[in-house]
Amino acid sequence: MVDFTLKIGGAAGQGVQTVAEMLSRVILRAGWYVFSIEDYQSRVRGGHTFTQIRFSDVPIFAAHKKIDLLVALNPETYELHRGEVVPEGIIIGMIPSGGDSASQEVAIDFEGIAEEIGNRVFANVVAVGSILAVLGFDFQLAEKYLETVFGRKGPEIVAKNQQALKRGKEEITGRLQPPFSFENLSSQFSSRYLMSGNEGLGLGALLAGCRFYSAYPMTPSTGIMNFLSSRAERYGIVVEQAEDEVAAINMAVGASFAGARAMTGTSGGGFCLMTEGLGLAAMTETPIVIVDAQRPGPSTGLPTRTSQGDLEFVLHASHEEFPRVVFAPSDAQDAVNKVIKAFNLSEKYQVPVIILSDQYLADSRFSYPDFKIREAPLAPQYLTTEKDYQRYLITENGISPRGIPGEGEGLVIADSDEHDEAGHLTEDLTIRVKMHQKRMNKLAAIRQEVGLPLQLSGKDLTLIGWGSTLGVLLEVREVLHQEGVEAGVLHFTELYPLPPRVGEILDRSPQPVVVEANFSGQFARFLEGEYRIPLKRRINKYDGRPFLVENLLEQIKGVI
Amino acid sequence: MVDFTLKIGGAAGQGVQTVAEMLSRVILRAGWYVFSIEDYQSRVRGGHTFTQIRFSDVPIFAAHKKIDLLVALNPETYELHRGEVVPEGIIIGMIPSGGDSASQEVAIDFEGIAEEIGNRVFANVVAVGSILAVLGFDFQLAEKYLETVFGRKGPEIVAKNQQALKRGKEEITGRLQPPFSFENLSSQFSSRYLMSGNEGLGLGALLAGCRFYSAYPMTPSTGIMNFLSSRAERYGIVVEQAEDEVAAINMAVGASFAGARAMTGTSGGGFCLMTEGLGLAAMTETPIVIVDAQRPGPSTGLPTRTSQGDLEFVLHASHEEFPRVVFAPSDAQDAVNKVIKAFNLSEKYQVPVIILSDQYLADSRFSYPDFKIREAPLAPQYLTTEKDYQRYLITENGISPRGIPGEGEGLVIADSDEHDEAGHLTEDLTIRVKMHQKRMNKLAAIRQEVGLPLQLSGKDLTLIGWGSTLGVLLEVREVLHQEGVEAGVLHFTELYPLPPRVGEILDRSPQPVVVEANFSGQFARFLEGEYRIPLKRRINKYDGRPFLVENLLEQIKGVI
Amino acid sequence: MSSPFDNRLEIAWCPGCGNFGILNALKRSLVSLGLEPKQVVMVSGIGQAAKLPHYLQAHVFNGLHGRSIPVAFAIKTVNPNLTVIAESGDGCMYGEGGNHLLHTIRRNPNITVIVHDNQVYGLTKGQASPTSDFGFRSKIQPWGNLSLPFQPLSVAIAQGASWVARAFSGDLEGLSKIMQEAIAWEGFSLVDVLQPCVSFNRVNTYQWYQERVYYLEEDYDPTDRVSAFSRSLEWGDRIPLGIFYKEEKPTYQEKNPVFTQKKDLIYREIEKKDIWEEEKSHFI
Amino acid sequence: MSSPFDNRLEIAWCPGCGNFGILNALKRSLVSLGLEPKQVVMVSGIGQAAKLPHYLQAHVFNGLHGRSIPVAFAIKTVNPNLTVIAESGDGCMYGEGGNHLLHTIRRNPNITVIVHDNQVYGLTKGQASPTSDFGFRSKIQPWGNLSLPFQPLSVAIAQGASWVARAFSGDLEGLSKIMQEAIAWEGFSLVDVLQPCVSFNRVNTYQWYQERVYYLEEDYDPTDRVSAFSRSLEWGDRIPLGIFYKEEKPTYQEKNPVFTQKKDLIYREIEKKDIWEEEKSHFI
Ligand SMILES: Cc1ncc(C[n+]2csc(CCOP(=O)(O)OP(=O)(O)O)c2C)c(N)n1
Ligand SMILES: Cc1ncc(C[n+]2csc(CCOP(=O)(O)OP(=O)(O)O)c2C)c(N)n1
Ligand code: SF4
Ligand code: SF4
Ligand SMILES: [Mg+2]
Ligand SMILES: [Mg+2]
Repeated sequence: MVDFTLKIGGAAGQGVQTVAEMLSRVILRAGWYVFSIEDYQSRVRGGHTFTQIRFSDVPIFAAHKKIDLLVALNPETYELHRGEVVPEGIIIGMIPSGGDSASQEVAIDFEGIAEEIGNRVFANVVAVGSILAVLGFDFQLAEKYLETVFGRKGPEIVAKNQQALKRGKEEITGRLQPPFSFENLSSQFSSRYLMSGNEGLGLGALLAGCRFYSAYPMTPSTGIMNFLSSRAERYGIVVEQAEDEVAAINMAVGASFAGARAMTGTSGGGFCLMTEGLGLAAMTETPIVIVDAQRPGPSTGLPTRTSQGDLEFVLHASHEEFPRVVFAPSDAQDAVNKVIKAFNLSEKYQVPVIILSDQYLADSRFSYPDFKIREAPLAPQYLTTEKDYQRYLITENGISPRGIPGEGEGLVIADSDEHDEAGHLTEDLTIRVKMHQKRMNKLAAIRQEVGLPLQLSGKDLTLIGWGSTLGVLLEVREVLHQEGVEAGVLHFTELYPLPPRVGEILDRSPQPVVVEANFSGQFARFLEGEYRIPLKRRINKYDGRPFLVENLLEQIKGVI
Repeated sequence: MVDFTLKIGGAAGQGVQTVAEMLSRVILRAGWYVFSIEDYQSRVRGGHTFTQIRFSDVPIFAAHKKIDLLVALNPETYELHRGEVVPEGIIIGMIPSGGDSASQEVAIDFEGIAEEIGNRVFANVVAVGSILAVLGFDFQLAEKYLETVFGRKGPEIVAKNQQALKRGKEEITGRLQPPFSFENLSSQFSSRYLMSGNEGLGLGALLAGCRFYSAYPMTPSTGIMNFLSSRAERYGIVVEQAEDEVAAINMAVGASFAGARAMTGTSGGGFCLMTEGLGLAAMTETPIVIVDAQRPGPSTGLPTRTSQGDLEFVLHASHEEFPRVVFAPSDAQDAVNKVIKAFNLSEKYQVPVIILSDQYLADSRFSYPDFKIREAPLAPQYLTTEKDYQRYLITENGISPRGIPGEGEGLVIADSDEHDEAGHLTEDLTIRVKMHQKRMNKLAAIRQEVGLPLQLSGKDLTLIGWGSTLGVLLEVREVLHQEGVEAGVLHFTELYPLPPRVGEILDRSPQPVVVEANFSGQFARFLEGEYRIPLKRRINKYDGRPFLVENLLEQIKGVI
Repeated sequence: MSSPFDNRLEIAWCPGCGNFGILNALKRSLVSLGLEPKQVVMVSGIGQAAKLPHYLQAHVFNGLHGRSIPVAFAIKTVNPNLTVIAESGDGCMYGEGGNHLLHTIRRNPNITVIVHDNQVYGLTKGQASPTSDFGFRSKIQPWGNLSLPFQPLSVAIAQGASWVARAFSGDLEGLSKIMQEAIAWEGFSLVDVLQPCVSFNRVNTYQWYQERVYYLEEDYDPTDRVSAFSRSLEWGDRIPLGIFYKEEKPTYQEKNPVFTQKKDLIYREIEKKDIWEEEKSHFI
Repeated sequence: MSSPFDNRLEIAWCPGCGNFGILNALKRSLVSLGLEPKQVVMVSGIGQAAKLPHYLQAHVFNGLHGRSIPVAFAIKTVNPNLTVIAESGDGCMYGEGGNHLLHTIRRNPNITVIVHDNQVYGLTKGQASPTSDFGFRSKIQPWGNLSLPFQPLSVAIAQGASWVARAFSGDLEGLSKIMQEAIAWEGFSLVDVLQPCVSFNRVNTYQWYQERVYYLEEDYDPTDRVSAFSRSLEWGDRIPLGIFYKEEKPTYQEKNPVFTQKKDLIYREIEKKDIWEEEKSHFI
């Protein structure tokens, strides 16, 4: 099995992400599996940023700590990361004079070369050329890539880029005993898929029939809006930048009331401002999907880092009680499916659904041999109303048939106050009790539709996790297996309401260890409360960085 | 033991509360204990509203269902409530012709009589006259009361009012075999105290040294602002009506940063809008006290009714994690003390403290033989800064000495981003970890300062409750005792963090029954999670009305 | 005068309240415009004014305090066939919801915003509202309101609102006419309605208004932004009513390419088979 | 030129950013006013502009996106001895925080609000801000911004702000002068600073501004509200800079009876023994 990690680092604005994008795409098209993570600061230029790309001939869904190839777009990258490079590893790029790493080093001035070609913008392609050369990849795919990307800018630009690619390659030739020669795994373009979490969330909305997305920019959720905006005209989606998050969620609720599938996305601070609107959706029984892309807090915290710290907040957000659904996708493909399912449940039960993302999920890119879209969007559930239509009819299953204004003869009356069946505000306490029961009772039916956690057995211990940590848990399980430890995995992506039988599953899970990216073990506490079983072994990380395979392994060994 | 309940009902705007205020005061001054509850709709005129006043020669802290005297300021009151009157009870006021109640009835047209005196405004005093006559109270105290209240409007107005009082009395004389003749329990003005929950919360703030109160009006919290405004000029408190709740909490945080003890108050919907500011206070470690006066939701819900539905929300409100304190006072006197303690803990630990009130607590009036102010305000905890002052110095106990701008030579730098010891924003992940630990570790120290729940033993069952339900739990316990059932009470007013040893207390509590005013038993769930013991017996009420003694008794019998 | 917009819900306003005039005028203008209840969506916030939608026949979204405008914007956007009116109190629209007013003006959706401007918080019992006069006394401002009044017309004109008017709830005729024109206007229209609150506003009474209000002159030119601004500042002994400003501008619907490309109502086009087939190539 | 306000934190702005000009001008004006760092409180929100307080010596409250103004208001109220400046980006002040601007103007606290108006959301990478030109393209507005720009000066003048100016970060001299006057002004002052964003705003560049900006004439009368409004609408080929409007009005401190009665700083008077003794009688 091939398993290679390269890290490209530089200052913000230098093009780390451009290099990574091109490289990932080329490696992917050569038939490899790719997994990448992004690390950046809350600034636009300068500072330090990196992308870490791992590729393999088997599917991979986690990041490693050890680096095989370090690409330094600036000298700072060398200083910061050379310690992570394995002894047999290679470092290329802006190496301060007389680099002292134990690894093989090739100093290359990407920008200098680019200037020779005519413009500093070519530096990124020069870097790609060098990297591909180090790896021993065939250059055809890269050339093709440049053609498609720069084709519409004219043949001259394409030629210049191809020249840059070549120059990058030449910097390596002869200067390095190339230890690698990764081949194309398939002779033609493969059908591997590469997708970031944010793209997955956006694509899910697209496929679910989302017609209205209103949001206020906030890292790390903004990518969802970028994605949907890029598709808005083609598919007829209104994407509106709201003046604040309060407007964003109220717009989404209004749009849904009028018949459009609606979503909004934000991060914790923005979600705070949406909590009143969340209750509005619940009380008016208006379907809505909300993405909360977590980052470390409290408050502004570390705006570009990752966290799983909002779980308890979204479980209880907004005053008083109402049914809701909370999902936390594990990866891009799961994100697509979870968002479709979110829209479906929201539409069917007329409840708000919250999707917990995080910076790690949002910005990471996942690759798949085949892309499985398991969920199908539900047909619209609103009816054509009759004259005497009652929006909040009390029915046996708690679901009042939903009408929308303009479709039928009836009037649709929705109210954030407690209301009667017609929708008019009431202070009748008997009606209040019935309405509150009607709403709350939906939870039992929803519970039947929630998927069970992923269960992999292991007699020695059970790794319990949720959301974006799936990949690292699976890989850690494998490593432990090789070391003779049989670790089970119990991983949740559908968090609330929990489906029936989870208690039993927990009961027969040996030595549970709950792994999550927050201080106090919110998911562990949640399970403890639901099932009254102690979950004292916990691994918590709250430095804003994702779990890396090696670190997590160590921590697990520390608690078992 | 005397135990008498009277209910005064009418349309909003008719003066129910004026009658109740005067009556309570007079009965109190006659040496009796008084407990009253308010029930009103979300409107200004019309509809239906009532006040229920209970008095006794022993302290009382709960309301009964059965009415001894019904005072109908309008015919609707008669229709709505005559069924609640005990057989030996009396009904006076606007009785529709040919009232058919089994009780003794005296039809009196209070407004008609008032008009005879010269103005409809006297109707309320006429009613008071009649009521006092029914009860057989001496009129001296009432006359005195009128003198103090109307004295500054001149002797003529006083005389008119006294005439109204007399006319009210005359309506009873001879028309009713007065079954009651309650005497003054002391010959001079007694020193009983009468205070509403909102007054208690406001007074607590006053005594704690609150110097800045910013809020946006929202029932049932507005009374706190009314109280503080009435004292603002006298004691030098800035009371500012904010443009919205977001501004309200940010103002309070700013005021506290600058050195003033600051508080804000709202209800659930407004609290939603404050959650981001709550996190800001936590991250900047700025002391602040927030009152959330609960009412039934979700969303606008029943704006003038009561609920205990926000517990889980306030426990987890705002994204990510930080230490906080949550109190829920049981009555007016407790409110005074809890608010002082809230300010003290907030100041000492530089954490936000949330006070959970509810409409029942806010609007009810409690009487005391003596008023015990147990908590003393902490002296200001800020220091005079030195030149190299560091706001977020990492210290052993997690508390960084607090400076405020302008007091000393140092600069005070606060940041909602993760920050270094100086207060400047940082992306250094090692500092992040230290700062997050520093903040979170304060929780352990706070836990040591939290009071234990009130524990009353009882071998047959244990009534568990929190906040405003204390009075009714205590009374129900007594009634059960009389019926041969030994019920214990375990009542919490300091909810989070829970003090050490609660687990043990729970363990030895026989047959726990958790009583709370919400749908799903949030406090029960909270205890289940913390101590992993099942609390399956629950009594939940969510119709917006407070627990009444008789109803609760019945419900308890239903679960044991 | 009965109308298809009448309904029978008990009205919870105080007898004599200026809200009744607004309700009547609104029903009248809807009838005049030949609209049917099922074509009209009333969106409101929370407050006394915000109860209005329940008192007529129409679709209703009675949402959160301060948040009617974003909801109305979205409803109109999703279904442009509907006539969408956001209405609420001055506290709701100018206080809690001030930011939405500011920014929705910039989008110019074809909705009408009607503000019941009683210069007080009615439902919460009498606190100063954004438009309360300086010095207005209440339980929480016993020393009198310290803020200068919010200037709804001036601000709307400053923001470039496409249609701005002030009316008085005591003049049914004039109010109906203004409302009718506001609703018919293609673009964002704001009607600030002076509305006596008989329970809590003892300053700005019917009489107070009646002694001061007058209509802008016949020859007043509502297309001049600067003079509109200048007239909007007039307040005190004389308070002008009428249409202060109008300027035709493309509506949100006209500007958004989604609507120029899609002809049916956007929400109807849910079933996009094969989106994934179209999308696939982007992820390879 | 070194000043007591210099500090050594690494500046995270892009090279060439207009923010540098604002920082330099601010330090200069603080020096000119004879202020010391410990007398100055800088309050900001979140964004590129909002990082500024960390780059000079002063007290800092770097709070939430959009919420600097209420914080600044409260700090000034609690301690009137401090010079309090709220500064942040256009998105922060006019977008998320629009409502606070509107209502704080009404209170007229003696604070200064400085807006780094780069007509774009910088920190979140280039979305349209409230002041972006109509048609401004970004990743989330590939079809171009559909909203008309927010009018900060016109709105502030409409609301009756006591002091309103526009400046340009490319003119250190002019900017410093305006800032200095703004800070010295007794009452609410707003400075909208045109600030090129070299990374995301390719439309409103240094050159674009330089070709258009000019100072209001020497004989321009900043006390006439209507002409101030009229000039505030000027935008396009020519963009006026300078003090558009000023009007002396009592500040919040002067209006609030708490301050006329209490002489010391309110927060210092915590120990009120015997309040309970004074209060008791109300509850008997
Ligand atoms: C978020 C939030 N804050 C506060 C309230 C309480 N509240 C209800 S109505 C109202 C003010 C009503 O004033 P206005 O909007 O002028 O309407 P009016 O009653 O005068 O018609 C307030 C503050 C609320 N419902 N929601
Ligand atoms: C409640 C909330 N919403 C969104 C954000 C994300 N955010 C940070 S800065 C910013 C915009 C910055 O634009 P601007 O205020 O114009 O400042 P600039 O970066 O252009 O100087 C946004 C949307 C946030 N921090 N908080
Ligand atoms: S309180 Fe005022 S606004 Fe509300 S209904 Fe009564 S009179 Fe009208
Ligand atoms: S992104 Fe723009 S505003 Fe922000 S620092 Fe860079 S140039 Fe300046
Ligand atoms: Mg009002
Ligand atoms: Mg900006």
